[in-house]
Amino acid sequence: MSNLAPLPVAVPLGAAAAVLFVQFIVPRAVVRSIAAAAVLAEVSFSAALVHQAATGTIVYWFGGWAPRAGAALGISFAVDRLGAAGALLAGVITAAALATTRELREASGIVYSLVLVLLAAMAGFCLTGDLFNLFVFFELIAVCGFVLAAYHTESLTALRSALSFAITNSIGAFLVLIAIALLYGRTGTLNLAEIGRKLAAHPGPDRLVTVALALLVVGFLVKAAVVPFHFWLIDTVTGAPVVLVVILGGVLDSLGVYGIVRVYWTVFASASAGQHAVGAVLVALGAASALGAGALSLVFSHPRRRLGFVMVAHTGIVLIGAGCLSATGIAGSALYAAGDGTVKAALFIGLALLGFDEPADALRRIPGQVRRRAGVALLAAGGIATAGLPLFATGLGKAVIEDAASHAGYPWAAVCIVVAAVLTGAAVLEIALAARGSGNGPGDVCDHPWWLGAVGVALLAISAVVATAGRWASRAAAVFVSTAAYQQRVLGGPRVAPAVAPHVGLSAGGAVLDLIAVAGAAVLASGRARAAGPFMPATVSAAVRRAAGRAHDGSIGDSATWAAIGTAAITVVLAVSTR
Amino acid sequence: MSALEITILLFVGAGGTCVVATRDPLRQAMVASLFGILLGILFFVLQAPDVALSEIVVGAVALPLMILLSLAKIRGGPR
Amino acid sequence: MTVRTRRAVFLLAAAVLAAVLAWAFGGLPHFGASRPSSGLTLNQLAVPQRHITDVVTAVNFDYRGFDTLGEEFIFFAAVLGTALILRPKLAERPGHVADYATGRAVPPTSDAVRVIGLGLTPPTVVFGLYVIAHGHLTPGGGFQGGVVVATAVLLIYLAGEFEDLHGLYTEVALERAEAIGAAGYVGVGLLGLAAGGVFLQNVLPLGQTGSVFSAGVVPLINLSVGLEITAGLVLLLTNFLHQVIVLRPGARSAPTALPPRV
Amino acid sequence: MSFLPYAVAIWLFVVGLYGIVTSRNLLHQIISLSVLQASTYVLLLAIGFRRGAAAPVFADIPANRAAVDPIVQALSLTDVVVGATVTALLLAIAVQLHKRTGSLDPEALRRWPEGRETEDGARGLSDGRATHGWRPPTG
Repeated sequence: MSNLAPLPVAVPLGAAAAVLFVQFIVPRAVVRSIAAAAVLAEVSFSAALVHQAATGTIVYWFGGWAPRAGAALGISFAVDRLGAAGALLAGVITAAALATTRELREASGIVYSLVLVLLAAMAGFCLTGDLFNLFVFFELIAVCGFVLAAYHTESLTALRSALSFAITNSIGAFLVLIAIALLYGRTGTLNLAEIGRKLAAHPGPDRLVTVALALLVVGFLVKAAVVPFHFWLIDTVTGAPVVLVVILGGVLDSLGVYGIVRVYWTVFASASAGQHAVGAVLVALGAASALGAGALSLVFSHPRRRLGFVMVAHTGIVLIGAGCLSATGIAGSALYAAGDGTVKAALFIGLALLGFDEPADALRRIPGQVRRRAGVALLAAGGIATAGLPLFATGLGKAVIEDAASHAGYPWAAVCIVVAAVLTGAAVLEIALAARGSGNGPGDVCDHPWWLGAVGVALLAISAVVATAGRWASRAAAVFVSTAAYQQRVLGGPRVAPAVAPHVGLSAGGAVLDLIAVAGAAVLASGRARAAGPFMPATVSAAVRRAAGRAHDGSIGDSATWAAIGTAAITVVLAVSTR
Repeated sequence: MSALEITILLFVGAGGTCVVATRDPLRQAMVASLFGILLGILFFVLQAPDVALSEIVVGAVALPLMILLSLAKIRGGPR
Repeated sequence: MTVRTRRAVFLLAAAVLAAVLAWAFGGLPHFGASRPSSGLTLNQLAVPQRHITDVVTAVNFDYRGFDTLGEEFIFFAAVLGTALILRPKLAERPGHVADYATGRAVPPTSDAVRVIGLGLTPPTVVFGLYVIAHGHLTPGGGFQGGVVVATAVLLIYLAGEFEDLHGLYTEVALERAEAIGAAGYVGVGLLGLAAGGVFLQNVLPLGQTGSVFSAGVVPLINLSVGLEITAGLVLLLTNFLHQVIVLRPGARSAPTALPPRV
Repeated sequence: MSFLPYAVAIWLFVVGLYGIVTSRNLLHQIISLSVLQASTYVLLLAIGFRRGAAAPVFADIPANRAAVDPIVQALSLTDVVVGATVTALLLAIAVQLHKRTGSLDPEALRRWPEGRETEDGARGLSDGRATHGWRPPTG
C-alpha cells in the first residue's frame, strides 16, 4: 500500500486552511508561494502515483478499514494509472492557472484558498474508489467552481453565471445522489468494486440498475457540459476570472466524462444488459455536441464565449471516445483530454494577454505591444493544435478516437470529429487573425507579467509531450476497462489478469485526416476573414445569430428545463433499449 | 405502514408543494421553516434522530433566518 | 424559451421523468423490508470496535471519516464564497452615497426583547457545546452543535446589539477560527498517517464505552468540526448582517466597519 | 402503500424542479432548490428504514437490538448542514444581483451578453468584419 495516495487531497486542503489563516499576517507574495508550493507538491505526489500505479492499482483504505470478508467497511482510494494521471493533469493545469492570479486586486487570500480546495477536490474525484466519495468531491468541485465564477461581483454576467452554474450542477448532483440511493438500496454498499460484484451476481435486465446508470450518466454530463447541458458553461466562461476559466477549460469538463467511464467500468460493465445502448447514447450526444457547439463557436464574436463553445465541442469528442466502450476509445479520450486541456489552458492564457481577463460586460484592458504579440502567437499555435496537428496530443487522441469509433460501428462519428476539428480550429484562428489587427482603445493597461506567455508555451509543449504517450495510454486504458481485475484488487479473491493492451498509435489514415482538418480550419478562417460575410445569405446568418444569441441568453430556467428534458430523454432511451 | 408514517409523509409532500407554491419570498420563508420542522418530524419517525436534529436547527431556524436577512437587504434597496 | 413554452415543455419532461423514476423505484426493496447492508454490519461492529454508542457518528467521523472531511470543506468553501461575494467593494464603504438611501432607520429594540435575547444566549451556547461534546454518545455532534452555538449570535442580534456584537470579534478572527477548524480535521488525518501509518487512522485510546473521553479521535474531530461550523456560520451571518445593517444608511452609528478586502 | 415514501421523494423532486423552472423571483428559485434537495433525504432515509428497528444509537438500548441503517443517515446528516450553507451562498449571489440590477426576476436577467459589446470599441475585438460579430437588434 502506498502512503502517497491521500496526499494529493490532504496537502492542498491543509494548505487552503493555512492560506486562510495567514493571509493578513504575511505579505501577499508569501501567500502566493504557499499556494504554489502546495500545487507543486500535489503535482509531485500525483506523478509519483502515476509511476507507482504502473505495477498495479493502488488500493488505500482510509482509517485502515480494510474490507471484511470481501465487504467494504470504509472508503478506499483505488488509484490506477489513468486516475493518477487525471490528478496530475489537474495539478499541472492549476499551476498554470495560478500564474494568472498575480493581478487579482481583491480578496486574493480567499481565491487562493478556494483554488487549492478545488484542486484537492479534482484529485479526490480522480483517485476515489467509492461512489459516495465521488459524489462528495463532485459537489466540492461545483461549490468551489461557482464561488469563483461569482468573483467579479460588479458583473451581471458573472453573478448570473454563478447562479446558473450552481443550480444546474446541483440538479445534476441530486440526480447522482438518487442513483447512489438506488444502488445502495439494491446492493447495500457504496464501494464501486463491491457494487459491481453484487450486481454481476444477478445479470440480466434490471430496471433499477438501468435507471441508476442513466441518472449517473446525466449527472456527470451536466458537469461535463455537453449539449444540452452546456448553458451554464457558456455563461461561466464569459464572466468568470481567468484562473477559473483556465481550470474549467483545462481539466474540469473532461472530469465529467471521467466520472461516467469510472462508474461504468467499475460498476455496470459486468452487470448491465444495456451496454450497447449506453455507448450509443454517449456517442450520439458527443457527436451532437461536437457538431452543434463547433458550428456555434463560429457564430459568436466575444472570444471567451467562442472558446466556451470550443470547450463544449471538444468535450463532445472526448465523449465519443468514451462511448465506444473499448480500451482504444478510453486511451484516445485520455490522450485527447490531456492534450486538448493543456492547449485550451494556453488559449485562455493567450486571451488574458490580449486583455480578455475581465467579464464580457466589463471594460476590456488593452495590452501593450509585447503582450499582444505573445497572445496572438499563442492563439495561432493553439488554433492549429485545436484543429489537431499531429505534433500535439490533440492530433493523436483524435485519430485514436476516430479509429475506436469506426471499430465500434460508428464510422459517421469519425466524420463528425473531423468536421468539429475544422470548425473549432477555424474559430480559434479567427480570434488570432482579428487580434493581430486590433487597435488601441480606452481602458486600463493590461498588466499580466511577461512570463505568462512562457507558461502558455510550456502548456503547448506538454501537449506535444503527451503526444508521445500512446503506448502508455493503451496500457493504462487496458487496466481501466478490466472490471474483474479492478474488483479483485480492491476486494481480494482469485487473481484476474487485466485485459490485453490494444495497439494505440497514429495511423497513416489518422494523420491524413488530422492534416486535412488543420488545412480546412486555416482555409475556413482566412476565407471568412477575406469574404464580406459567412458563406450564406446575410439574412440567414443574421437569423442564425439571433436565434443562437437568444438560446444562450443566460436564462437559468431554460438551463434547468433542458436538464429535465435531457434527463427524461436519456433515461427513457436507456430504459426502452434495455428491456 | 402505520398511520403516523402515512400522515407525516403526506404532510411532507404537501409542505414541499406549499413551499414552491408560495411565490412571495417573505411568506415562503415562513412556509419553508414549517417544511423544515415537518421534515425533522419525518426523520424522527424514520428513526433518524441525528438527521432530525440537523434538519430542525438548520431548516427551521438558520435557513429561514438567512432568507429574512436577504429580504431585509433587498427591501431596503431601491425598488 | 418564453416562460409559457418552458412551462409546457417542462411539464411534459417532468411527467416522463416521474414515471421513469417511479418505475425504477419499484425495483427497490419494500419500504421497511429487512435486508443486509454494510450499514447494518456497522451497527454490529461499531460499539465493540470503537467504543462508541452513536453509530451514525461513528460512520461520519470514523468509518467514512474521509467523506466528512470533504463535506466539511464544502462548508468551508461555501462560507468563504459568501465572504467573497458579499465583500464590500471600494464604492460601498459605509456612508458612501453609492448605497441606498431609503431613510429607513433601524427600529429601536424593546427592552423585553433585549433581555430575553441576551438571557437566552448563554444557555444556547452551553447547549450547543454539549451537543458537540456528546456527539459520539447521543444524537448530535459538531455539525448540529456548531449550528446551535452560531444561533446564539442571532440572539444577540435580536437583542439589537449588532455593533456591540461586532466589537466582540472581527471577520479576520472568524476566518482564522474557521481555518483552525478545517486544518484540525486534516491534522487528525495526518496524525493518523504519521503515527498509525494510514490517513485518518485512530491513534488515541478508545476509552470506556459511554464516557465522554471515548471513541478515540472521534471527539477530537467533532470538536474541530464544531469550531469550523460555529466560526463559519457566524462569519456567514455577520456578512449578511453587515450587508443589511452597516451598508444601510440610517444605521444607528457610523460603525467601524470592514475595510474593503485587498 | 409501501411505495408512499418513494412517491413522496419523487413528488418533492418534481415539485422543486417545477419551482426552479417557472420561478419569477430568485429567492423563490433558490428555496425551490432546497425542496429538490429534501427529496434526496427522504429517499435515502426511506431506503435505510427497517420495520421495527430502533435508531442506531446504542446509548440506552442493548447492543444486539436491531437498528436502522446508519450509513444513509450519516450521508444525509452532513448534507443537510452543507446544503443549507450552499443555499445561503446562493442567497448572497441573489442579493448582489439585486444590487446590480434592482430586480430579482430571473427573466429580467436574460440578456445577450454581447449586446452592448459592439457599441463600445473597447469590448470584443474591434475588427468586427473578421470576427463576424453578433450584433443584437437595436433596443
